[in-house]
Amino acid sequence: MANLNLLQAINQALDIAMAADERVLCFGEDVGGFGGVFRATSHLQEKYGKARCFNTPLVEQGIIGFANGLAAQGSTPVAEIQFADYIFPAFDQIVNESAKFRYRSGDLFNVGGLTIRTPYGGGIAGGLYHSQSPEAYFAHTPGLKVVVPRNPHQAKGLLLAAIRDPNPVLFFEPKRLYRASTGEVPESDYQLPLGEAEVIKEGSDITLLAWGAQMEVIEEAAELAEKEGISCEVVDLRSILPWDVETVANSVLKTGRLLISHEAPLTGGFAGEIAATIQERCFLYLESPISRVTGLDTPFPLTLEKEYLPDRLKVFEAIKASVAY
Amino acid sequence: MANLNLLQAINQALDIAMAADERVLCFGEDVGGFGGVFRATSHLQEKYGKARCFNTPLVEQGIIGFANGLAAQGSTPVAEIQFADYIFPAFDQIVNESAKFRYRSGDLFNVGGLTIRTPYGGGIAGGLYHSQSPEAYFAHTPGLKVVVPRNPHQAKGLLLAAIRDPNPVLFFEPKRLYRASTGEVPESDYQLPLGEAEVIKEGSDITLLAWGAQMEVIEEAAELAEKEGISCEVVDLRSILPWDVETVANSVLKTGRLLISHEAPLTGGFAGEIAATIQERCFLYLESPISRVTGLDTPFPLTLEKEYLPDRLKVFEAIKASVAY
Amino acid sequence: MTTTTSSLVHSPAFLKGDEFSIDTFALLKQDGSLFEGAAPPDLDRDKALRIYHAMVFTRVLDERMLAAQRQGRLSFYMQCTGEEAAVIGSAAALDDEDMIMAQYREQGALAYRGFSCDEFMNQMFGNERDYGKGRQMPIHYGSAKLNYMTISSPLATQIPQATGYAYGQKLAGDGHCTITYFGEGAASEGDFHAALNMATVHKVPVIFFCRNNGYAISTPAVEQFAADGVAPRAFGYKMRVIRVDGNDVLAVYQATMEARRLAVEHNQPVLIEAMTYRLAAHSSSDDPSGYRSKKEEEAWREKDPILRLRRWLESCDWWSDEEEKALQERLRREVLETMKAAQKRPAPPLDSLVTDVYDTPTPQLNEQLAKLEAHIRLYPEAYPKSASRRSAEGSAGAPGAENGQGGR
Amino acid sequence: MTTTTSSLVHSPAFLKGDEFSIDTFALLKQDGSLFEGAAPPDLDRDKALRIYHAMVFTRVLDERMLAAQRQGRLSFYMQCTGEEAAVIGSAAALDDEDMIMAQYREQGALAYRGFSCDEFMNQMFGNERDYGKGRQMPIHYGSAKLNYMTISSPLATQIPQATGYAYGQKLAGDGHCTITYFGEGAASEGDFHAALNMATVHKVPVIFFCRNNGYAISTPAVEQFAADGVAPRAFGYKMRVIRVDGNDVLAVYQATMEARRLAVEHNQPVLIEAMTYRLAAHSSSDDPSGYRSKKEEEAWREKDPILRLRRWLESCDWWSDEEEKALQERLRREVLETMKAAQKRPAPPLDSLVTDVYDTPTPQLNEQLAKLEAHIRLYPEAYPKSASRRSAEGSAGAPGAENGQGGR
Ligand SMILES: Cc1ncc(C[n+]2csc(CCOP(=O)(O)OP(=O)(O)O)c2C)c(N)n1
Ligand SMILES: Cc1ncc(C[n+]2csc(CCOP(=O)(O)OP(=O)(O)O)c2C)c(N)n1
Ligand SMILES: [Mg+2]
Ligand SMILES: [Mg+2]
Repeated sequence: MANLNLLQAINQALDIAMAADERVLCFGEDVGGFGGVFRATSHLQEKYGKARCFNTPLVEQGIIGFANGLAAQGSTPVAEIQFADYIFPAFDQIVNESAKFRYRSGDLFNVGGLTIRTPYGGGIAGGLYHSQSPEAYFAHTPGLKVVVPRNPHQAKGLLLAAIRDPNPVLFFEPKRLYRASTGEVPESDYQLPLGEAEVIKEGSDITLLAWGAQMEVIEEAAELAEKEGISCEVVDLRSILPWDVETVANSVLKTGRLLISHEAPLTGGFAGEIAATIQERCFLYLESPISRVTGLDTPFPLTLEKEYLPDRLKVFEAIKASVAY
Repeated sequence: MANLNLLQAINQALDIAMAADERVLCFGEDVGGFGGVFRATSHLQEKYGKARCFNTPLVEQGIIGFANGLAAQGSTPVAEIQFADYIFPAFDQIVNESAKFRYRSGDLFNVGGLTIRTPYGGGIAGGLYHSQSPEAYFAHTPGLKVVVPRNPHQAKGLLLAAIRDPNPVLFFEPKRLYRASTGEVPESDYQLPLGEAEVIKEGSDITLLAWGAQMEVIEEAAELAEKEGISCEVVDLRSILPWDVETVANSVLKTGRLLISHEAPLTGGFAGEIAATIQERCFLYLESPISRVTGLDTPFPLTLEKEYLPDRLKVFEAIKASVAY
Repeated sequence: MTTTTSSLVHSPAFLKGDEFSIDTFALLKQDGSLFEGAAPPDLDRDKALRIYHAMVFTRVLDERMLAAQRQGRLSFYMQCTGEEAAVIGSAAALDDEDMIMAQYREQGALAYRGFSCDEFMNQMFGNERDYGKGRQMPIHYGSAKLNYMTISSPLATQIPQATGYAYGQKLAGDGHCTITYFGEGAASEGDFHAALNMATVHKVPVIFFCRNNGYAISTPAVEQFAADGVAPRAFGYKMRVIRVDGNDVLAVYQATMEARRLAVEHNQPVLIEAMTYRLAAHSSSDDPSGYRSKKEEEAWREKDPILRLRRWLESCDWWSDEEEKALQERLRREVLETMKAAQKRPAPPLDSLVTDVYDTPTPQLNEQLAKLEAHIRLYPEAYPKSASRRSAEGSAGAPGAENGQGGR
Repeated sequence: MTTTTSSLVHSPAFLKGDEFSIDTFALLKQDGSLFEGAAPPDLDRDKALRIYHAMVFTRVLDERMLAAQRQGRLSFYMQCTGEEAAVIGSAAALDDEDMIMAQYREQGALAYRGFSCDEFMNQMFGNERDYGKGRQMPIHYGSAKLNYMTISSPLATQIPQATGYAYGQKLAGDGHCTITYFGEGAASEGDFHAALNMATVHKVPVIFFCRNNGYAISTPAVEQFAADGVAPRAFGYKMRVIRVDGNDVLAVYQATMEARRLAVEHNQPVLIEAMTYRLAAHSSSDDPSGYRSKKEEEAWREKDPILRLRRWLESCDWWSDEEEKALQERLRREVLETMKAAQKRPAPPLDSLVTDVYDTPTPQLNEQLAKLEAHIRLYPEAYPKSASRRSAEGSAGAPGAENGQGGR
C-alpha cells in the first residue's frame, strides 16, 4: 500500500493495464510525451513506446472515432478527452456510434474495449468551460457505462474494471480531487465492480446519495447533521449507468428519506432519474419528498462559483428540511 | 381557416416569418431548391431567393456553427437538421455555444435569433437512426428552449413564436405526424406561447402528460380508460425547456396521480425530471407513484418497433395500475 | 515546432488552387477497348468474371428490390446503380481479409466478398436470420466473416473509425489494411477532416475511397464544395491521392491495387476519388426529377460501367451472349425465390429487443423485458410479430412498409 | 452533378503534394530593413505607431499579468508573447467595424481596437465591471462596441461562426467582413473543415487567420499534421491562400489588407497562415520545459516581432529611445495601477448568476435565486463575495487563485 493522490492512482491503473495487455493503448491531446496536461499519463510513452501512448491531433470527434475503430478491431483504447467540457464534439461518435455499435450489428462487431477518461467538475475556478459535469447527457444513452470514482483507491480499481469491461465505458475523473484527494492504494492489480453503489456509512434517518467529488460534500454535511442528532446513511453511486437501483432502494426503504446531490444543473440532471425511480420503488416508505441539491439551472459561473456550488451547508440545510418535513 | 397537414403548417409558418422579416433565413441539407427531404421548406427558395433559403454542405456542426454566427450578427436563422438522429455532430455548437452565448458574454452578444428545426420520433420503420427522440439531451442545457408541437395548428403557432423568441430554440417536429396529422389552421400570423403547457382535456382521477406525437397515444389511452370509468386529465407539455411546472403541478394537486409518457428511453428521459419535480411539489397529494411509460432502455429497434413503443395499450395498463395502486 | 521549409517571397501573391491540376486515371473506353497507351491491369479471367458477376448481381438485386419496395414488400431501399465499377473494382483489388467500412451504397463490395443472396434478404426483411437481428433499416448489412463492418446511418462516422481500425492492423502487423467508402457529400462532415489528418500523422494503412457521384440526395456537388472535387483535399494532409474514372472498373481496380500497396507496404494512407454518377434515385424515398434533368441522367446512363466491362470481357473472349443470358436468368430467379423465402421468416425473438445493448442485459433491461412479455400476453393480437412467434408460426412481414415519407 | 474538368491519363500516378510549394511572404528583416525587392506597405506614421503601441502594451500587460498570476493575484493567464505582429498587424489592416472572432491569444487585436487597460483588468478580475459579469476565466474578453466577439474556450467553434457572421454581413451589404483567428492546433477540429468549405461554397467575406505558432500546448505541429503547415488545406476548398512571416508586422499587414479587399470586394474568403512561435508557456498552468528546448526558444526569441518593428520605425525616424523609455514606463505604471484598482472592485451581484441565461430569467431561475439568497442570509460568513456585497463593501479577490492545477 502506498499513499497516492488521485492522479497517481489513475496513472498506476493505466500502467498496470498497459503492462498486462499489450492491446491497451492510451492517447489523446498532449497525452504522449508530456503525459497529459494533468500528467495522468506520465511516463507511459517512455515505458510502452510511441505506438501505444501518443498525442493525437486536436480533434475530439477524431479521437473517439479513431478509438471506436481501434476497439472494433480488437484493441483496448483508453482515450483521453482533455476536459469533460470538450467531450461534446465527440458526442455523435459516443452516442450514435460507441453506444450502438454492438446492438446495431447484432453483436457481429462491438467496441467493448473502449474506455474514455475525462476530468470533470468544478471548484477549480474554471468557469463555464473547465467545470462541467456532463454525466447526465450520457446516462440517457443505453449501451454506455458511466463511472465516477470518489478517491484514489476507488479510481484505480474502477478504472481497471472499466478498461477490462466488455462495454464502452465513460470514466469521469473529479479533477478537483486530482491532487487534493490522497489515500492508501494497494499496489496490486485489483478491480472494483461496475454498476454497484457502495454504502460508505450506515445511518437511519436519511439516505444521502452522490458520486465523485460530491461525496466529500455529502460526507461533511452528514457530519454536521450528526451533530444535530440526525443519522445519515451515505451512499456513493459510483456507476451512473447502469446504476444500482437495489442498493439505493434498500437504503431508502430503511431510512424513509433520500437526498441526492450533484454539481450539474438541476433540470435534467441524473438526480431526477434517481428520484423518479425511487419514488416509484419506495412510494409507501417515503416520509418526505426526495430532495435534490444541485447546481443552478445556469452555465457554470466563475467569480460566484462558491455561491453556485451545492456545498455542505446547502446539503445540511436540505437534510434538516427533509427530516423536519 | 384551411385544413392543413403538419408539414404544410410548418411550411406556412416559415413562409409567414420570411415574408414578415427579411432577416429570417432557412437553410440546411437539401433545404434549398428541393425544399427539404420532407418538403417542409418547399417553394421558399423560389419566393425569397437563394440568398435566404439554401442548401448547405453536409455538415451539421457547420450548419449550426454558421447559424450561431448569423444569429450573433443579428439575422434570424432557421436551420434544419434533416433528422434529429443527426443533430449530435452539432451537439457542441448547440450545448457549448448556442446555449451559453449570451451568458458568457454578459449579454454583449447573443444568438437569440436562432431556431433549429428537426424531425424526431419513431413509428415510421426508421430503425436506430431515423427514430430517436433526443429532447432530454437538450433539456439538461440551460440557455436553450425546447419545443415540441402535437398538431398542425400548434406547430404553426409555436414555430412562429420560436422564430421570434429572443432565445435559441430547438423545435422538434413529430415526423410520424407530418402527413398523418391534419387540422384546421388559421391563415393568419399567430403565435402560441413558449413555456406553457396546455390542458387539452379536463379530468379528475389521473393526469396524463406527454408532448408531440405521443399526445395522440395518451389521448387514445384516456378514451380506453374513460370506458372503464377512469376520468383522465390530458396535458400537452409543449415546451420541454423551460417547462410549465405550475400547470402540471396544479393538475396533479387536483387528480392526485400522474403518468408521463415519451418515446425516448426511460433512463435519463425527461419524464424523470418531471416526476422528480412533481413528487416534491405534490408530495402530500400523490395517491400513487408517478408512472412513466416510455421506450425501453435500448437503441431504437426496427422489426419489433411496435413492441418497443409506449403505445396506448401500455399507457392504458399503466393508468389502471396507477388508479388501482 | 514549425515544420515548413518554404522559401521567402516579397510580394503578396495569393495562391488560387489552379497551380496544379488533378488528372483522371482511365483505362477503358465505353466501347470496351483500352485507351491508346493504356495497359490492362494484371487481372486473370477468373477474377474478371468474379468482378463481373458481382456487378451483375448487384444490378439485378437493386432492380428487383426497388420493385419490391414499390410493391410495399419492403420499407426502404438504396441502389448502387451506376457505381458498381467503383465499388466492386476497388473491393476486388483488396485482400479478402482487409476490412471494409462502407457508407451504405456499397452492397456490390459485399456481394463480391461472397455475401449470399439469402444473407442480403434476411437483413432487408429484418427477420430472425438477419445478423443484425432486425434492428436496422434495409441495406444496413454487415458480416464479420467477410470483414465487412455493419453499416451505420450517421454519415462519415466510419471514416475516422477506419483510421483507428487500420492503426490496430498496423500494430497487429498482420499485413492488412482498411478501406472506407463515402460519398462526396459525407466528405463535408467534420469526421472526414479528422480521419484524413490522423491517418497521415499516424501513418496508417487505410484507403479513403470517395464515390463522387455528383449528388448528396438533392444537393449537387457544386453546392457541396467549390473545389475541383474532393481530391485536392489530400494536399492539406500530405496524403497520396489519385482520381479515377469511377465507371472504369479496370482503372479503379488498378488504382486501388496500387493504393493498397502504398498502404500495406509503406503505411501510406491514400485518397482515391472515383468520378461516377448515382444513376438511380438517392433511395426509394426520393424522386430525383425534382432536382436534375433526364438529359443529364441519360448522358451518364451511356457510361454504364457494367456494359463497359462486359464489352471488354467479350473482347477478351471471356464472355458471351449466352453466358450473359444464363447469368441474368439465374440471378433473377435466385433473387426472387430468396426474397420470397426471407419475407416469410418470422421476426427475431422478443428478447432481441434487449440483448446486445451490453454484452449481457442489465437487471433493468431484464425487468423491462419481463414487463413487456407480460403485456404482450395480455394483448397478443396487438403485437402479432412477437405474440404469434410464441405460438411458433406466422410471418415477419415487411417492416413497416406502410409509410410513404421521404428523406432516408 | 460532377464538377471536374480534369483531363484523362492512363497510368496510375499518385500525387504526393509536392507538385506545388507555398512560399512565405516577408518584407522586413530582423534588423529592421526591408528585404531586397520588398516595398513597404501603405502605412503612415500614425498608424504605424498605433500598431507599435498596441504591441508594446500587449507585451507589458502579458509580463505584468503573468507575474500577478505567479503571485496568486490571478487564477490564470495566457500570453501573446512572440505573436504580437501576427495579431496586431492583421487587426490593423481591417476596418475597425469589421468583426473579430478570436481564439484567446489575440488580446493584441483588442488592444489595437482601443480596449482600455481598465477594461482588460475588470475582465481578468471578474469584478462587477467585467462586461462578462465574472462568468469566464481571465482573458475571455469581449467588446460589442469594438466588434470583438467574446472569447469562448471550446476551440474552433468560432470558425464556422465567423463564416455565418460574414454571410450576414454580406446580406446586410454594409461592406464589412469578419476575421477569425485560430491556432494551428485548433485547425484540426471538424469545425475548421466545415467553416472553410461553407465559406467558399457560399462566397462569404471572411478571413481565416491561422496563427501557426508551432505548438498546441505540448503538441508540436509535426504531431498535429503531416503537411507543410495549414496553408495547403486551402486548395481543398479552392480558397485563396497566403503564407506570411508572422513575426513581420509589415508583411502581415499588407497580406491582410489584400485579403480584406478580396473578401469585401469579391466575396472571396481567404486563408492566411502566419508562421510564428509561441514564445511563452501555453498558459500560466503550463511549463514548456517538459516538451521543448531552451535552444529552440532562444532561436525564436531572436526573431522578436516587436524589436523588428521598432528598428524599422527608428529607420523611418518615427521612433526614438526616449520615446521608447517613456512609453514603457507609462504602460507599466498604467497596468500596475489599473490592476490594483480592478482587484479591489467587488464581485458582480448575486443575481448575475441567473441573468443572461435567457433574455429574462425563467420562474425556475428566480425561484433558485431566491432560495440561494435566503441561504446566504443564513450563512453570510460562508459566502463573503456576495454576502459582504449586501453590506455594500468588501473586495472581490482573485477568483480562485488557490488551485495550482495544469491544463488550461
Ligand atoms: C450525419 C448525417 N446527416 C445526414 C444524413 C441524411 N443523409 C443520408 S444520405 C445523405 C446524402 C449523402 O450523400 P453522399 O455522401 O454524396 O452519398 P451518396 O448518397 O451520393 O452515395 C444524407 C444527407 C445522415 N444519414 N447522416
Ligand atoms: C474543443 C477543445 N478541446 C481542447 C481544448 C483544450 N485546449 C486549450 S488550448 C489547446 C491548444 C490549442 O493550440 P492552438 O490552436 O495551436 O493555439 P495556441 O495555444 O498555440 O495559440 C487545447 C488542447 C479546448 N479548449 N477546446
Ligand atoms: Mg454523392
Ligand atoms: Mg499553436
